[in-house]
Amino acid sequence: MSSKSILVIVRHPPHGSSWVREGLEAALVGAALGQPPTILFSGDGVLALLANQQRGALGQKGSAAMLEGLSLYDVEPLWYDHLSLEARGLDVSQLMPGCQQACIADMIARHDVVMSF
Amino acid sequence: MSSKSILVIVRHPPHGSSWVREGLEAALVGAALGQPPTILFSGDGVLALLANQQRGALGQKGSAAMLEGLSLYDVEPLWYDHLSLEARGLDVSQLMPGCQQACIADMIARHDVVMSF
Amino acid sequence: MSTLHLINRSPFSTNVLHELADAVSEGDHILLIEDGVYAAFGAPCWTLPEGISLWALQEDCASRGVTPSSVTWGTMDMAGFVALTASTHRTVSWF
Amino acid sequence: MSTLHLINRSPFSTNVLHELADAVSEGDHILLIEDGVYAAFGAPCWTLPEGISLWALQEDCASRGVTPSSVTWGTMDMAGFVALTASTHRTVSWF
Amino acid sequence: MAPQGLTYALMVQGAPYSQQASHSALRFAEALPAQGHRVAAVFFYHDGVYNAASMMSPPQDEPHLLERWRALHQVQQCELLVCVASAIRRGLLDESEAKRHGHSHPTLEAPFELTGLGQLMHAALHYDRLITFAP
Amino acid sequence: MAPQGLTYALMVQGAPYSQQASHSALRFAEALPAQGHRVAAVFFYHDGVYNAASMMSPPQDEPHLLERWRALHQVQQCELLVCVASAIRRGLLDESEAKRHGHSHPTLEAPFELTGLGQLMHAALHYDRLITFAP
Repeated sequence: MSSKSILVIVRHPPHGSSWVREGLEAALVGAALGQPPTILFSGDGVLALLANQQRGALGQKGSAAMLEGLSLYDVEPLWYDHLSLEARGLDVSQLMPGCQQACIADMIARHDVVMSF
Repeated sequence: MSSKSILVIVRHPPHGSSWVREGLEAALVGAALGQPPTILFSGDGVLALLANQQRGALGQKGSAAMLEGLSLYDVEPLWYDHLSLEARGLDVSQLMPGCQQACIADMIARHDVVMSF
Repeated sequence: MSTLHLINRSPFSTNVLHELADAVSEGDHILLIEDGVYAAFGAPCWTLPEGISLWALQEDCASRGVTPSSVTWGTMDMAGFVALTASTHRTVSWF
Repeated sequence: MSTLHLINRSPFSTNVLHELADAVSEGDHILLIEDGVYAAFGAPCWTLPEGISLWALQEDCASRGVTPSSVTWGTMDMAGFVALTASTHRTVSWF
Repeated sequence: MAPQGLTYALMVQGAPYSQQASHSALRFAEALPAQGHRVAAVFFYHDGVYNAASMMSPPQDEPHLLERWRALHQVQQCELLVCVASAIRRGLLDESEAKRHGHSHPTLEAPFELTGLGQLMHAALHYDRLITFAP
Repeated sequence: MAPQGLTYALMVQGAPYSQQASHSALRFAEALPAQGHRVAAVFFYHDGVYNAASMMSPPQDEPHLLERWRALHQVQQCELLVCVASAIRRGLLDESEAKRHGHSHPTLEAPFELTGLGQLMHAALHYDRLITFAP
């Protein structure tokens, strides 16, 4: 049972909704329990990986600080779907450190459980 | 003041969210106050006009019955954006009675206040 | 070890079907539910790899007045939805 | 008698910009806010009629790490947003 | 030049904390007086009604949206109008609705007030501008 | 043939009444026993936590979602788990959280229980299937 692998897919952009933070929180708790999930940014989720993000107006937290903390909990690397990045006219040099490219179809096929955010 | 004209634009599909019903309720109340708004279905909102809709599972209400009642309150016709209908591969014969085509840009320009749902 | 993909968003106002096309593998199933069933109605052009089974949830089609074009999309009742989640290895929700 | 159009959804996951293109009139303003500012970043191809002014809300760009390509999109602070709602006749929100 | 001294109505349709709509609406409303305008009424509709939940208890390092709405009411004397039909089905009841449904305590309190859609239509007709903030 | 006797965990992220997610999750869960399966846990996250609002009072001719969740709990003995961090910021407090925040009455009651994300991860690992219903 506890040997199941979990994939957390983040498909929403940061700031506009709380999905990115919620997906990352779930991943962090999994790691704290000794079951670090794989985390994949796909679709608009890759926008969460952009460098140079800040807090929002009214002090609204983004997800950038959480992302930097993930490696402390063995949730690394930050996988991104490379087609999603290309479709947004971005390349990896615009992302924060620690990002690595992946293919979403392979990622899904290699995990037992998938959680989407 | 009270001579302002109101346009209610419905842009979401029915059933999946409550937006269509909420937009129609606002329009009905406006009519009951003697200020019937114009109502325009655009984007996925045109899907609310499809004939042969039913209640959803668990008895969830759709918007079809409300739409049939609008003419009793002088909210008529049911305007639809014709480009939105075409983009969905539909034609007016598939819609409920009482629908008439419009152009959304003209509709917006002709009203003082626009409410979106 | 196949995957069931659940789509609940309209194909006309979102790009979820295009994203999905890169995420499926041979043997996967796609089930349209909620506003996703409008895709059964004539989705904007999108291409899928071979060997994917396409389904639409009957009760969500019925409430919306959608009749799937039977050539492409099969319909499935709630029991079929349950059976699909049991016979596939994992379920991915696209929203 | 011009209109201010507010866009708060990502141009990559929704088709809202295409819908908007049919809804604007000459002299209208479009202001990107919230996740809408990603359009300033290189939106998927879309065409607008002539005579439309394009803006992105500065604070939503900054929090997201988005630098608008100044050729197309001007940036505007919250005071500018308020001024736009006052100088146009009506505001339409697209979501 | 933009006209001065306008009255604004806002319609808020987004739930607090899950969507940015409440933040954007507050930011916008708070910026009105600097240009001589004011927000006269905020109408909460759809999931926006959750902005009025009186027991909202965010962590200390995040904005307290309920407090911000209260402050806005104090500074600009705006009405905070909550669609009664949307609120009651979601469990947001003022004192009299709570009693009517057999509960001893309200979940929505002043300066928020439960009201009908007539107030939204009135606001749209009566004030100079209507701006919608949605999820 | 599909395997028999599976245990399911559901994650519900959609708010009641504004989105169909709760309806779909309930319909799905209620259909499990006919094929020998059962839902073992429902985890409410994001705006899904609003499904647990104890004062929810829908009109008589609409489904009462809270009652449906309670009935599901009774029939299938499933846990109804509500993300505590998501709930408290939105004003959904059980008796002990209500006290801790200085309120006299809870807005969330059994069989719903406030719990951490550890329970979600546990459910994902421990039960046979995880199905997400979102807005």
